[in-house]
Parts: sequence; structure tokens; C-alpha cells
Amino acid sequence: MENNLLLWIILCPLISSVVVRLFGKTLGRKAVHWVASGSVLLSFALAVTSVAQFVGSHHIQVHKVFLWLDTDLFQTWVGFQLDSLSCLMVCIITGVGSLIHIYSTGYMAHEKAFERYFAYLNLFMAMMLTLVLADNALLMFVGWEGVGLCSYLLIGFYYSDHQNADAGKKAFVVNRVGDFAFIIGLLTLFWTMGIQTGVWSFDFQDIKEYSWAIENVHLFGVSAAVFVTLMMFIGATGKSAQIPLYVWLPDAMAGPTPVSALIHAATMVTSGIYLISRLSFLFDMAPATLHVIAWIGGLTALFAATIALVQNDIKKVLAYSTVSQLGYMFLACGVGAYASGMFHVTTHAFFKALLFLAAGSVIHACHHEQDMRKMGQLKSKIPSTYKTYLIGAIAISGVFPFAGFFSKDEILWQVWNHSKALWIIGLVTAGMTAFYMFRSVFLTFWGDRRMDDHHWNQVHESPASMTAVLWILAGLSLIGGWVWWPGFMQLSSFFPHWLESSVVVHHAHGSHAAEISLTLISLGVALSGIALAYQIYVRKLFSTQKLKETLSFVHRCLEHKYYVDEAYEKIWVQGTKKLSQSFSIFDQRIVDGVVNWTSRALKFCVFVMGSFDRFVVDGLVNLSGYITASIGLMVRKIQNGQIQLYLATMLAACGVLTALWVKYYLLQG
Amino acid sequence: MFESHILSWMTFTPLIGAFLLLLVPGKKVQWVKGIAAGFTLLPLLMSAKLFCAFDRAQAGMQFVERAEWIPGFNIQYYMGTDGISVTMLLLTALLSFLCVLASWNIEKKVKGYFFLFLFLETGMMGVFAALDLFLFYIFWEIMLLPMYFLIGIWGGIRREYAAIKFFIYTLVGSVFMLLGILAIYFYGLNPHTFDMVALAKQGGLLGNSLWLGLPFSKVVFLALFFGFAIKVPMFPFHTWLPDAHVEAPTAVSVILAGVLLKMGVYGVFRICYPFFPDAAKWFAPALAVLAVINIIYGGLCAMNQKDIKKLVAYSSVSHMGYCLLGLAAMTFVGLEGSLLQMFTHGTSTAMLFLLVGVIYDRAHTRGVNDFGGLATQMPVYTFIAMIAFFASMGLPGLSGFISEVFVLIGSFNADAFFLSQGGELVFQSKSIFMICTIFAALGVVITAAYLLWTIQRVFLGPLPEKWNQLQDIQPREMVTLIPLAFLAIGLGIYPMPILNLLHASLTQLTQWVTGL
Amino acid sequence: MSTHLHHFMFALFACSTLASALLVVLLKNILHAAVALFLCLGSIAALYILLGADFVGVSQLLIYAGGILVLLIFGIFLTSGIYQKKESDMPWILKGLIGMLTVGFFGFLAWIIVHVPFASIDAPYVPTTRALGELLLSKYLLPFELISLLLLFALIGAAMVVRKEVKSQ
Amino acid sequence: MGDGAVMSWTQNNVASFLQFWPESLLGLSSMVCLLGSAFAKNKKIFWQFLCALTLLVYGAHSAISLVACSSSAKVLFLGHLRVDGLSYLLQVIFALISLVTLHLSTTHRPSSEHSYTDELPAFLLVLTLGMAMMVSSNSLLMLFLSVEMVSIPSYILVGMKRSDVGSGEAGLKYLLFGAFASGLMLFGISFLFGAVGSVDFSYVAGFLQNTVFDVQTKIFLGVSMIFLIAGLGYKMAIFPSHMWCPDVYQAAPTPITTFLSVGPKVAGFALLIRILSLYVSPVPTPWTLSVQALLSVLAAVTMTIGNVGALAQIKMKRLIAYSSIAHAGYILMGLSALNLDGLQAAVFYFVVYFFMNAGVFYITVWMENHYGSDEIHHFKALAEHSPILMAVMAIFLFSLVGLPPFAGFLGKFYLFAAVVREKLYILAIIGAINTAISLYYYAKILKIAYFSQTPLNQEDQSETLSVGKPNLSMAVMTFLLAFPVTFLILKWKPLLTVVELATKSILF
Amino acid sequence: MEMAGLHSYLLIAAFLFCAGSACVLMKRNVIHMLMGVELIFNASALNFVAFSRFAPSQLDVFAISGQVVALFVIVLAAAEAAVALALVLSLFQMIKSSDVSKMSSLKG
Repeated sequence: MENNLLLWIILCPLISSVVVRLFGKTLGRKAVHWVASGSVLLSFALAVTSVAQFVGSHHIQVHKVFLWLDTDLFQTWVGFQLDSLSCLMVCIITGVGSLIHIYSTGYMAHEKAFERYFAYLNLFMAMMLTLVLADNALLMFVGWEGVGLCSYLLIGFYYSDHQNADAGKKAFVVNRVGDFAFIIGLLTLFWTMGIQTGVWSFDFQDIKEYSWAIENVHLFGVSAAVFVTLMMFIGATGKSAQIPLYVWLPDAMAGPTPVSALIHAATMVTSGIYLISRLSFLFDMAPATLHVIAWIGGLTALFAATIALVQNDIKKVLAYSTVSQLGYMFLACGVGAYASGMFHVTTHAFFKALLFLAAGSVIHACHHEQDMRKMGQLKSKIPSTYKTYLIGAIAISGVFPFAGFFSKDEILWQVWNHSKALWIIGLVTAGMTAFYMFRSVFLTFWGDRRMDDHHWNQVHESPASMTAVLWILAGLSLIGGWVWWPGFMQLSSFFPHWLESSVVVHHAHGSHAAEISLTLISLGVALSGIALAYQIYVRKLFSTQKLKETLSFVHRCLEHKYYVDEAYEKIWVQGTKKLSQSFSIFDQRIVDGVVNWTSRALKFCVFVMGSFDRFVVDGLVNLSGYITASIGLMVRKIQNGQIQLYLATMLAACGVLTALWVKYYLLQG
Repeated sequence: MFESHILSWMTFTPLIGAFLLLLVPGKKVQWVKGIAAGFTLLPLLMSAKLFCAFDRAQAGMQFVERAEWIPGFNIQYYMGTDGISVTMLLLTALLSFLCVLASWNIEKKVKGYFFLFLFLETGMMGVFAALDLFLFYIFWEIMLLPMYFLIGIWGGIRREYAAIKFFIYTLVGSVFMLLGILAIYFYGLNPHTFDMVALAKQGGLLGNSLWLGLPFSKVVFLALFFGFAIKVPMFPFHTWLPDAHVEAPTAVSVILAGVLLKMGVYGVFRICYPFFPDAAKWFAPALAVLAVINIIYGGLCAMNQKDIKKLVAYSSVSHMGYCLLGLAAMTFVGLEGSLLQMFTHGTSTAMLFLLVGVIYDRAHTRGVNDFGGLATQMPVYTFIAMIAFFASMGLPGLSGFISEVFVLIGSFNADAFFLSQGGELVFQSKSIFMICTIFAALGVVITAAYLLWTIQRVFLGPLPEKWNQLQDIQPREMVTLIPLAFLAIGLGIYPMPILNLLHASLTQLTQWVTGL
Repeated sequence: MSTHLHHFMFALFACSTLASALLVVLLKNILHAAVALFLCLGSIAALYILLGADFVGVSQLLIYAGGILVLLIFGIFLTSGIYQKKESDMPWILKGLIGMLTVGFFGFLAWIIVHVPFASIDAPYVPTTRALGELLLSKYLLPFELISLLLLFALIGAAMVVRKEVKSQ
Repeated sequence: MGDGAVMSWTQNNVASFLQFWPESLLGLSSMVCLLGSAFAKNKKIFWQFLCALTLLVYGAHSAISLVACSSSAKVLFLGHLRVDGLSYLLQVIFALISLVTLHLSTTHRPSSEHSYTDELPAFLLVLTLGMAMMVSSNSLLMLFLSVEMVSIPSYILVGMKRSDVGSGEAGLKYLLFGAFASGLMLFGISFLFGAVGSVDFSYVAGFLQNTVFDVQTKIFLGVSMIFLIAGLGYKMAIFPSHMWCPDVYQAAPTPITTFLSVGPKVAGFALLIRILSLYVSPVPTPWTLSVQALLSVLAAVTMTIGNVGALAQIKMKRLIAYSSIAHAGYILMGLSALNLDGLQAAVFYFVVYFFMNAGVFYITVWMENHYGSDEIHHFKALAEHSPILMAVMAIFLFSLVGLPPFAGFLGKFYLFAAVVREKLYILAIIGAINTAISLYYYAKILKIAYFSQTPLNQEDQSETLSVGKPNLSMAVMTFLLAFPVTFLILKWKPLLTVVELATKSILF
Repeated sequence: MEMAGLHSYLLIAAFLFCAGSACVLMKRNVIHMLMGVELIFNASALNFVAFSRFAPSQLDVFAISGQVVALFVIVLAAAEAAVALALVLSLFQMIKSSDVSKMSSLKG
């Protein structure tokens, strides 16, 4: 069903972005705040309207704007579609996005380059919406790369520090590696499908309809479906920070905190899961890929969680926690529970955004201090922030009835049905999550005051624009999970049914008893994680110092994030640089060298010719003189007359020419 | 009257301007510049007219002008344009005008500079408009002369070396081209003709004749291709390019990268492919490999450069690799991508060179590591530079993306085409194109890496003390950059205006070449 | 002339031609070489007469032996060649090479000459002076005129070249 | 031999003389000049004027005859001369190059210190006559005689520069080389005469082309041809008789070098064309192919030696010497196609080559006038001093490279076309590579003139300041020469027509 | 092969030619070299005369054309010798030598 609003959902933030970027300085700070936040709110409103229309009509809303690419092989439109999956994403993006825009007006109140910030943030909204609304893979790729660009720009927002700029670059390049795989996957899909069915298209509708054809094609020894999905998954790992391409996300915390909340927690990083869900029918054809996804997801979840255990930077904890949670979502996708994955995306968007924003509020309060070791006892100073942060922490730990509980529980239940080993990984991760989240709560808000007086006195609660947002998100983190109750509760679950129309939904099979017991186990693990954190960081049951010393190797490993960054730096970055250096030298010395050598050789020829006398004739003369002397004859200084040399050469050449000519031509013919 | 001779007007208006310049006293610098600007603006306006009047549905030549020149050799003054050349004419007209504006601060021998520049424009226009091989060759060579002097007199420190290197390299290529052209003339069609359209229509020239035991058509194909490959430039004939680009003055670098490189690819499109489809098919897999080497190798070399201009020059090598890959693919989409890449690279790389020129004018250095933090000092400049860099990177939504994606799609498909054709190929590999495409796509990552690294080293980070006096970009410089920036963004969002121009002619070409 | 006498005369002059030509090459003293050349030119004149070219033979004697050779000897005197008994010598290796070259060349030419089947006829002996005179003024009028012009220029030119040197001293 | 025959011959000679008046005029006028310059030294300008006038009349007559000439050739003096379109066309070139030489000698400052200029008018006239004879000679005797007629005065001209060791040495070397080469040629002619039994070209050609020879005779004829080409080659400066060229060009007075680089070279080529048309029949036979192979090798070697040799030169005249060797190679390349195309291309190239080479010499003389030497580095000062003339020089040089849009390109285009048409691709490729090499040294001159950053040295600077405006007549001549070089491309049909006219009567 | 026949004369001429060449190529004195040139010219002239006797043209009016050529050759040789000697003398005034090996001021 044609719906012109879809374009405007994107255009609102886009236009605002352009306006703000070009005229922001003239408009002034207030106006920029209004324009930027207003546009996103408007977009939210339009999104809600569209969703309402979708719900009302039970038809996918589409809007073909214009013919974008037209070749004899395929046609691609700039076109948008709104189905249940994109409804979900659009609501999250515009909703959370609006909140974060509002939050930002407070957070960035003293930033000089505010117009740049809001322009890029708006641009990000537009790109993210393009990503989720696109009705074809190419346009989606525009959004896909566009969000990467915005992420780059915003991570490097404080670019005058090299580290921040570096982080942005890293994010972009790592994402590009993923994109490389993505485009290969896309091309393979396009090509295989086209060859098999004669339908050359990037439209999701067509892909959905005709992609069955690729299952039986073999490529590089595997089914094309496996190859395509694997490539796309690698693309997803880039965007969603999974092993092996997760390294950029922790560094991305260099950006302003609302950016981390919006881009690196709630929206952009989940686009990998969105992609998989969007193409779930495809992934369903490739069990091998799913297997890989599940394991990568699970391992990432565990791996990141372990690193998060020892981080002291509050944002780094959240960053690794994000990686870990994303791993969870992939784990879900890997076991075929796309809807569960999306569910976790949703809940995670709420509570992780909340956590980031609350952390931002803390940082804002502490004048850009991020190290938890220098905080403590803040709960009295900034109560709202504390309370909301706590809600977020509870939610992520998976405590009933907060949002995280539902999604996590659903995932674990699905995983249990699939693989016990993965389930154990998930469970351990859940425990760790609870532990490190509460570690951060205790370190930041409880315990001793580790801040000097001067700073302590300046700590203040954030403005209402920020706390209000925090409270809204806290509310969502509480109720966000109530759309999909665990099966044993026998309550109507809205979420899976909603997604059914666009995502493959497998219903888990298993007894209620098992489900109940598993739920209890996971709840128990979460609570024990919290308890452990309490024991260690509040009650000081053991000295953390001692623990560090006993497990010094493990700790060092964790503190250095398993040395992955270092290894990547050594292998990839330095390797590429070395390669480029050697290519460059090759270019100068060999490729260009051949040319220069040729010219040198030519010049040498000329030199030889020019000094024919000196080398050949005189040489001959000298040689003969030497021989003459050696046999005792008279030695004379002998000179050469050139003209005779000329004539002799001429005569000899005549003779040789004649002889050769006679031999090869006259005697032949 | 005017419209039927529009191509001649476009070609020779700059020449008229050039001779008019000779009448102006050298001291009147403003007059000289004014005339130069005026006489490059006129072709630009005409090109706008051309753009409007061009019949998108017609595959054949339009705006044809034909006159006997030397009947004895059947040489004609034969001009015309189709979808393949019209975009290049537009690009040439646009870049020439912008480059005159960009040369406003030339101080040395102003008159000579603009005289040669206008002369150069005539040569470039002529190459794209000529439909007679003889005429084509003359225009092709005519360009060399002004270029040689423009690099040699107004260039940088190693200009002598760069100029002569450029000159000799291209001449070596073009003399072989001349031999190829003569062979085509004598053995192509009977009666002998230089008529490119007729020859292309005929296709499969020289038949199965042999020369020294080699298939003659392939030899001639390679001779011609060699001439074009040097211009592209294709690995391993590319080393003139970094030197020439670095030493040339800004505007000349823009013309070099923006237009001259395209002539190589254009020549393959116009001459090599339609004349010798079989040889083209035979050579295509090797060309694909060479193209990928161009992409990867150029990108990696660019990464190691310390001079921004050299970096951009190597990036051109890398980007032209996509053009070659599209060519090699011989599928409609690939060819279309290649043509589009010619246009988009022309705009984005022109921007980059102009930007380098802007900063060089102020700082008198181009060392990547000499800068840092310019974003603080020159925000507007940085903003425009970002657009250029990202367009060059092939970021979706900007022009480079579409052409690169077309090339990748096209060449990814190509294996099937070649397998269906069977016959004799350089490599008998079932998936050579797929592998090439994968590596070409990897080039995207490399491009991102070196461009971002450059951005970081030049624009980001703390601002060194010595640069805190740098002026931000001036309105004149903005005028040269903004149209290109608009093109970079506009074509990324809505490429159809250019694609529509290509369509009909390209369909015909694909039919001729592939026989499908 | 009887055939035998003819053969004898031929053998005699042929030998003297060859020997004196060889001497021109081999003699180191230039004046001796000039004398050998005189002998050689005379023998050739005799060969001309044996070939029935009486006028050419006489011209050879007059112009070559009487004119050119005298000119050369004058040249030798003027360039103090007689005092310089031996000319500066070429290294023997080069000499050997050139010798081999010329001998090889002769071998080559001889090989060709010997193998070519010439349609050889023996024409009767007739006096040629009148015929030559008529030819020079009729059939060969143009070359005759041209060569006279050329001689004029050669001689005056030669005079100019030398005269200037005398003047400049 | 009857009196009747003699009578009819005499009548024929008288009739021929009536048609021979322009050449007779040259001869008479040369004698007048010679005697005049010997006895009335202070009237130099008068003799120069007379010489110029005669040359103009002669050139004009040839030009008119060329345009008006009917398709058939005129045979004069009982078959000694064959005057056809080619003769007329080349006679025009000879008249022009002699005029140019005369003009240069009057403006060449170093020359004015030497009194060879006194006799130059007379010698130029006789040389022009000699070259005219060369291009129209139709018998073996005329062939040899006309070559000597060009050689002997040339020796004198080269060697006559007073108090200059180099000049005397060059003259003597030139003579020794020339004498040896003409001896070789004469020996070849004698062989040919022996095989055929007549000196008349028309008879020789008929005999050679209508007789079936056995292998030995073929070899004998082959040797005669190689000797002929090698002997004649020293006029054209082609391998293996090119080696005198740099020495002589360098030492001779620059106007004489100008003359040598065009006049005798073109005349030699014309004679080569005549000789080849004796040996080669229009129908391709194994014999024709073997001649083609021989010429191809000579052409390839000649142009390579010329171009490679020129690379290292720092003196302009020596550089032009090598370059002229290279150009002889290109022309020979065209001729080696042994078809009408090649012939026309070569003739076309003669004309073009005259313009560009003469132009280069004008600039060189001009530089010598200012700086007293012909070393290339002076071009820098020249470019500073008079950018326009240096720009014209650039035109000439690019034309010599063979770059469009200059006339040299057209010349080369036709040469290559002829070769490609004959499928001599390897020769064409060697030619192409040579073209690229040649660019290097021509461009080097421009590089020195325009690109080098080193400031002018003191000496040049002061020279530049001291020298006034360029000589007007030289400037005018330079532009006159540059005009066709630049604009021929716009319409070269007329020249092509003329060339077609000139080559119509020659058969390969 | 007949003793006093054409071949014999041709061989003598060839020998003269080679002897002349050797003289030109080996001798250092310019005048000596000129003698070699004279030998070469004589070789050719001898060829002409011999051919005109033994292998005359079918057109008997030209029977002695070879002799005419020989005459011209002799005269030309004279002219050349005159010019050559003039040049030698002129150069001798300057370098005080007639040794050709001393004449090498032109190199490059």
C-alpha cells in the first residue's frame, strides 16, 4: 500500500541535518535544539502514524520514490517499505532517537560545535531509518554505510585528540571490512538468483520470493545459500561488533555519550541482527551458517563479558556489555530464534540506552570523569541518575519483571532446545553480566568516596531534560519486556505474532516444567551474580587486590582484552602498512625502475657509441701495443685516424650485407 | 545551423580563444584570464545545450558533422557524439571551465599558460567528438604538446623529469596506436576507411589473418590497447602518472586525472571493443586481473605516500582499475559502471586535486604528516574535503558508490558470460571474474583505509602552531568546488540523468561486442 | 697481332699491373709508392690498348701518368713527404684486420666474377678516336659540357682553397 | 656509325638545348658569378643578387612546369636526361634550399668573417645544376657524373672556411669519404654496365625486367646494386655510409650544413628512387621481396643509429646531423615498401623535411649569431630573449618528431601507412620506437629552453642584453617556413596532388 | 676461362679495387690514400673498357660507350685529385702534417 509518509520519516531528520549543518551557527543554539529534536520527534510521529496505518490496513506500506538505478539487467528504485519488522525498528529508532536528542540538548549544552553534533546525529537518524525502511538491498546498503559514516563522524567528534580520531577511523575501516563481505554476499545472492530464476533484483520482496533457487547452487564447495549468508553474517559482525570484528566498538566510546547510547547501543549495532532477521528466510536455508552464527554469538557474549569484568571505565564496561548482549542476540539468531533476537534488540535498546545515558549523566556530573575508581558514593549526590542506572542494571541482569529478563530468558530457552553447550555459555554470560553491571553500580554510586573535595562539591544532578529522558527510558526498561511472556505463563504474547509476518518464527518446543526450571536457574544465576558483586564491592568480602594478584595472568589478559587489539594492530595494520611500503618500493624501484633502467641503458649505449674511439679503437690499439711490446718489438705511440675507421666500417658493412643478403635471399629465391 | 555544428563549436571555441589571447598584451593579466574564462565558459554552455538536446533514445551518433578532408586517403572531418562520448564532453567542458578558475592565481607567464590551456581543451574535446580515426589520432596527440609545456613550465621541482616522462610514455603508446590504426585502415574494410562508426558496425575486423603466426586481430587489438592502457594508466605502465600529477600545477593535475585518464578507457570503448570483439573476449580475463592489480596495488601504494598529491594520484590508479574491471566484464552493467566511473571519478578526483591545490597555495607543502587538525582552522574547507574524500571512497549516497557497485555487479556476472562464449581465453578459469571481483571489493576497504588515514593526519588531531594563520577557503575556490560537490552528491542520489544518456548507445555496443 | 703475342703482352702487363698495385699498398716510402703507381697506371694504359681502346689508353697515359701523378708528387713535395721517410704506422692488428677485409673482399668479388657466365664476344679491333670524338660531341654532348663546367669549378675552387692559405700567411 | 646518325643526334641535342634553357641559365650564371666574384670582389652583393634571381627564375620555371607538366616525361639529350614531375618538384626544393642557404650565409655572423661567402653564389648555382642533373639523370654515366658534380663543389665549400682546422679537416674527410664512396658506386655501375651492356636507363630497366637471370647473374646484379646504394648512400647519409655526417655537419659553416642536410640528401634519394625503379619491377617477385628486405634492414639500422646517436649530443649541428641520419632512415623505410604509396610518402616527406629542417637551421643560425656557438644550452637564453622565435622552434622540433598537427606528422603518417600497407610490421614497429626515442632529444632542447630553473649565466645574460632585435629578414623567413609546417594539416590536398603529379611517371 | 678474356680483366680490376681499398684504409698519409682512390677509379675504368670490348650491347653504335665512360672517369679523377690536393695543402698549412691520424679534432 502506497504511503508517502515513509519518505518523510527519513526526510525530516535529513533536511534538519542539512539545515543545521549549514546554518546552525547563524540560527543559534536554541533554534538548533528545536530543529534537531523537533525533526526527530516529527519523524517519530510520522512513524507512529505509519505504523498505525500498517496496523489498520494489514498491508505492507510501500513508497517507491523514484527510479534510482536502471540497467538492462535490473531496476532499482529508491523505495521504502514498512512491514512489521521495520515498524519495530522504526519505532525504536525514532523513539529512542527522540529521547536521546532531547537528552543531548542538555548534555551538549556547553559544546561549541553543537551544530555539527546535531547535524550528524540527525544524519545518523536519516541513515538508520533508510537502513530499516529500504525495500531493496542496495538502498539498505546506503543506509548501512551511511550509519557507519555517521558513526565515524561522531566517534571522532572530539577530533583534536588523536585517539578519538583514531577510534573513528578504526570503526569505519573495520566496518568496511564487514561491508566488503556484505557486498560480496549480496552480489552472490543477486547473481545466483538471477541465473537460476531469471529474476535480477535487489528488492527484498523478490529475494524473498525467489531466493529458494540458490540453495542448490554450489559455490566454492558449499551451497550458495551458505556462502551468501556467511558473507552477510560477516557483514553483520562488522556492524554489530562480533568476533572477529568487534574491536572497534569499545574504542567507539570516544564519542559523546549520547552517541554511544544511540548508535553504539540502541540502534546501529543492532542492524546486523536486523539484517539477519530481514533475510531470515535465507538464513533458514543455511543451517551451517546458523551454526556458525550461534557459536560466534555465544563466544562473543562470553568473551566480551569476561573483559567487562575488569574494566574501570564506566563506558567501557557498558561497551563490552553491549558486545556481549549483541552476542546474545546473534546466539538467538543462530538457533533460529530470530524473533527472540529482535526481542532482545528491543529491550536492549531501552535498557542499554538508559544505562549509557545514565552513565553520561554521571560523567556529566563528574565533569567528564569516566574512571569508576575515582567515583563512589554518588547515589546521594545524583539520586535520579542513580535510580535510573540501577533500574537499567537490574533490567540487563535479567531480573523479573524487568525487560531484560523476558528477552534473555526467551533466548536461553530457545538455545536450550538447540544446544546445551551454548546454553551453558549463555548462562555463564548472564551471571557475569549481572556481576559486572552491579560492580559498576557499586563502584560508582556506593562504597567510599574516592573523589577529592573540590570535585565532590561540584558534582551536581543533571538538568531536567536529561533526567526526564532517563526516567522515561527507565519506565520502558521495566515494561518493555511485557510483550512476550514466557510460554509457561500462558499469557498472550504480542511480539512474536507481530513479527510473524516478516520474520521466520520458530516456536520452541518443550515442556513447561523444563521452561520453568530453566527460568528459575537463570534468574538464580543473575541474582547470585548480583550478590557476588555485593559481597566483593560493598561488603569487601575479599580484597579485589588479592584476587588480582592470585589470578594475575588472567587479570592481565582481561585487562588487555586478550591482547586482541595488539594482535590486530600487529597483523593487520602493521601488515598492511608493510605491504603498502613494499609495494611502494616495488613501484619505485622495479616498475618505474624498468623504465629508468631502459633509459639508462640507452644512454649507456650512446655513451659507448660516443666513446667508441676510447673504448674499442683505442682499446684495440692499446691491446695491440701491449702485444707488440710483450713480444719485444718497438713500442710506439700510435694514434688512430677516424676516417679510415669509418671507411673500413663502411666497406665491411657492405661486405657483410652483401654476403648475408646473398645467403638468405638470393640463394633462396 | 548552430546545433548541427555544436560539436565543432565546442571543440574549436577554445582554440579561437587561444588565438584571441595572442592578441592581448601579456601585461593585461586580467584580460587574459577573462578571455580564458569566457572561452571555456562558452563550451560549457554549449555542453548544457548538448545535454538538453541529446536524444536519449537514439543509439547511433548524433550531431554528426561530416566533410571530406583528404579524399585520397578517405580521411574525413567526422564529428559526432553518442551516449558513450557525450558524458565525457560534458565532463571536459565542466572541468576545463573550473580549472581556468582554479588557475586564477597563476603568476608566471600567464598568457602562455592560458593559451596552452585553451589549446588543451580543444584537443580533449576533439578526442571525444572525433569519429574518424585519423582525426581522433590527431586530437589525441595534439593534447600532448600543451600538456608537456604545462607540466614542464608551470610544474613543481621535478617538472622536467615528469614532463618528459609523461611525454615519452604517451608517445610510445600512441605510435603503436598509429600503427594499429593504419593496420585497421588497410585491412579493416574495403574500401579503406578511417570511419569509426562504419568499422564498429562491421566489427570483427581483420578476420582470421595471421602475422608471424599470431592472429593479426589480436596483435592489432593489443597495439591499440597498449596505447590506451598507458593513458589509463594500467599497471605496469602507470608510473608516469604519479610523477606527472605531483609536478603539474593544480589545474593541470585536475585535467590529467579528470579527463586525460578517461581517454584511455574511452578509446577502448570506442575502438578496441567494437572493432575487435573476439580479441577483446580473449583478452578480457587478463584485463580483469590487471584491473584488480591496479585497484589493490594502486591503493596500497597510495597508502604509503607522504605527499597528498601523490596519494591522490595513486588513488586514481586504483580507481581507474574499476573502469578497467568493468570493461573486462563486457556485460552491460559492467560497461555502464565503467562509463559511470569515468564520470564520477572525474568529478571526485578533480575535487581532491583542487583541494590539494587550495592547501598547497596556503601552506606551500603537501606532506601528509606536515598537517593536522585543519578541521579546527579551516572548517569549511574540511567539510568540502570530506565530501570529496567520501565520494572518492565510494560511500553509498555519493556518486562513486554507484559506479563501483555497477562494476562489481557486472564483473561478478561475467564468468557465466565467458563460459557461455567458450572459445579461446587467456585463462581457462571458471571463476576468474568472481575472484577478481572479490579482490576488487577488497579494494574498497583499502581505499577507505588510506583515505581515512589521510583525513586523520591532515584534518584531525591537534592543530600545529605553525598553521594557525591559515585562511579558510576563498569564494573563488568555493566556486570551483561546489559544482563538483553537487555532482558528487547529486549523482549518488539520482544518477539517472547520466545513465539515461548512456543507455541506448551502450545497449548497442554490448550487442556488438558480445553478440548477444 | 698474333694470339700468342697478345697473350704474352697481356700476361706481362697484367703481372706488372698487379705487382705494381701491390707495391703501392706495401711500400712505406710514399715516393716509391708514387713510382709504383706510375708503373701501374702505365700498365693499365697498355691493357687498354690491348683491349682495343687506343684513345683511352693514350688518355690514361697523358692525364693520369702525366697529369695526376705529377700533381700527387708535387703534393708530396709540398707536404715535405719526402723527408718523412716512413709514415706513421697503423698498429699491425688493425692492418691485419683491414688486410683480411680486403683480401676477403677480393675473394668474394673473384668468386662472383668467375661464376658469372658472360656472353663474351670478341669484337674486331678498330680505331676509336674518331668515333669517340663524334660521340663526345653528339651522343655525349651533355655530359661533355657538364664535365667541362665541373672541371672549371674544381680547378678554380682548388686554386681558391690554396690561394687563401697563401694569402692568410 | 654514320653521319646521318650524328646529324640526327645533333638535331636532337639542339632541340634539347632549347628545352634546357633553365639549366643552361644556371650554368652560365654560375660561371659569371665565379669569374665575377674572382675579379670584382667588392661587388659581392651583386653576385648574390644574380644568384638569387637565377635561382628564383629556375625555381619558378620548375614549379610552373610541374603544375603544367603532362603525364609523360621528357627525354632529353638522347636519353641522358629524363625530366618528369619528380625532377620538377625536387628542382623547386633545390632552388629553395639554395636560396635559403644564400640568405643564411648573408645573415650568419660567424660566416661573414670567412670569405667563402664570396664564391658561394657561384657554387650554389653549380650545385643546384648538379642536383637537377641528379634527379633527372637517365643514364649510368649521368648518374655518376651528376653525383660528382654535387660532390666536388661541396668538398670545396666545406673545406674553404679560412683558418679553421675543423673546416679543412672536415673538407678533406668529406672528400676522402666521398671519393671512396663514389669509387664504390662506380665499381657497382661498371658491373651493371657489364651485365646489361648499355648506359641508358630505359634500356637497362627494360633489360633487367624482361630477362630471366640465373642465380650467378642475379648475385652479380645484387652486388652491383649494393655497391650503388652504398656509394649513393653517402649523399643521403644512410647506413653504412653515414659516418661522415656528424663531423662534416659540425665543422662546415652552418649555411653549408643547412644545404647539405637537405639538398644532396633529397637528390640522393631521388636518384635512389630512379635506381630502384631500374632494379625492381612493379610486380612482386622474390627478387623484389629480397630488395625490400635489404632496404628494410638499411632503413631500420639507419634510423636507429641516427636517433640513438643524437641522444647524447650537446651541439645543435651535430644533433641535427644525427637527426638527419634518422630522417634518412624514415624516408628509406617508406621507400622500402617499394610501392607507389611509399614513393609518394617519401616525396611528400622531402617537401615537409625541407621546411622543418630549414626552419631549425634558421633558428640555429640565429642562435649562433647571438652566442657564437651552437651548444644547446644557449637555447635557454634564446627563449628568454625571444620567446616567439623559440616557440616557432618548438613547432619545427615537434614537426621533426612527427607530432600532429604539424606537417612532420603527415609525412610520417604517409611513410608508416606505406609500410603497414606492405605488411612490413616489424619495420614499422622499429620506426615507431625510433619516433619515441627521437622525442627525447628534440624535447631535451625544449626542456633546456623552457624548463630549466638555473638562471642564465653571466655571459649569456650580457649577450642577451647586448643583442638587439632579431634580423627582420630572418624572422620573416622563419615564419614563412613555419607557416606550412603548422597549417599544412588544414589542407594538404594540394601538396598531395603535386606529389601525385610528381610520382605519376615512376614505376616500381 | 680464356686467358686474355673478360674474366681475367675483371679479376685484375677487382684486384685493383681491393688494393686501392687497402691503400685508402691502411695508409696514414693522405696523399698515399689518394693514390688508393686512384687505383679504385682505375679498376672501374678497366671494367668499363673490358665490358665494352667483350660484352657489347646488341646496339653496336654503343659498342664503345664503355670507353667513353672510362674517359669521363679519368677526367673526373683528375678533377677530384686537384681538389683533394688543394685541401691537403690547405690543411697542411695549419697542422703541418699530412697524416690523417692527426686529423681528429671532430669528435662527439
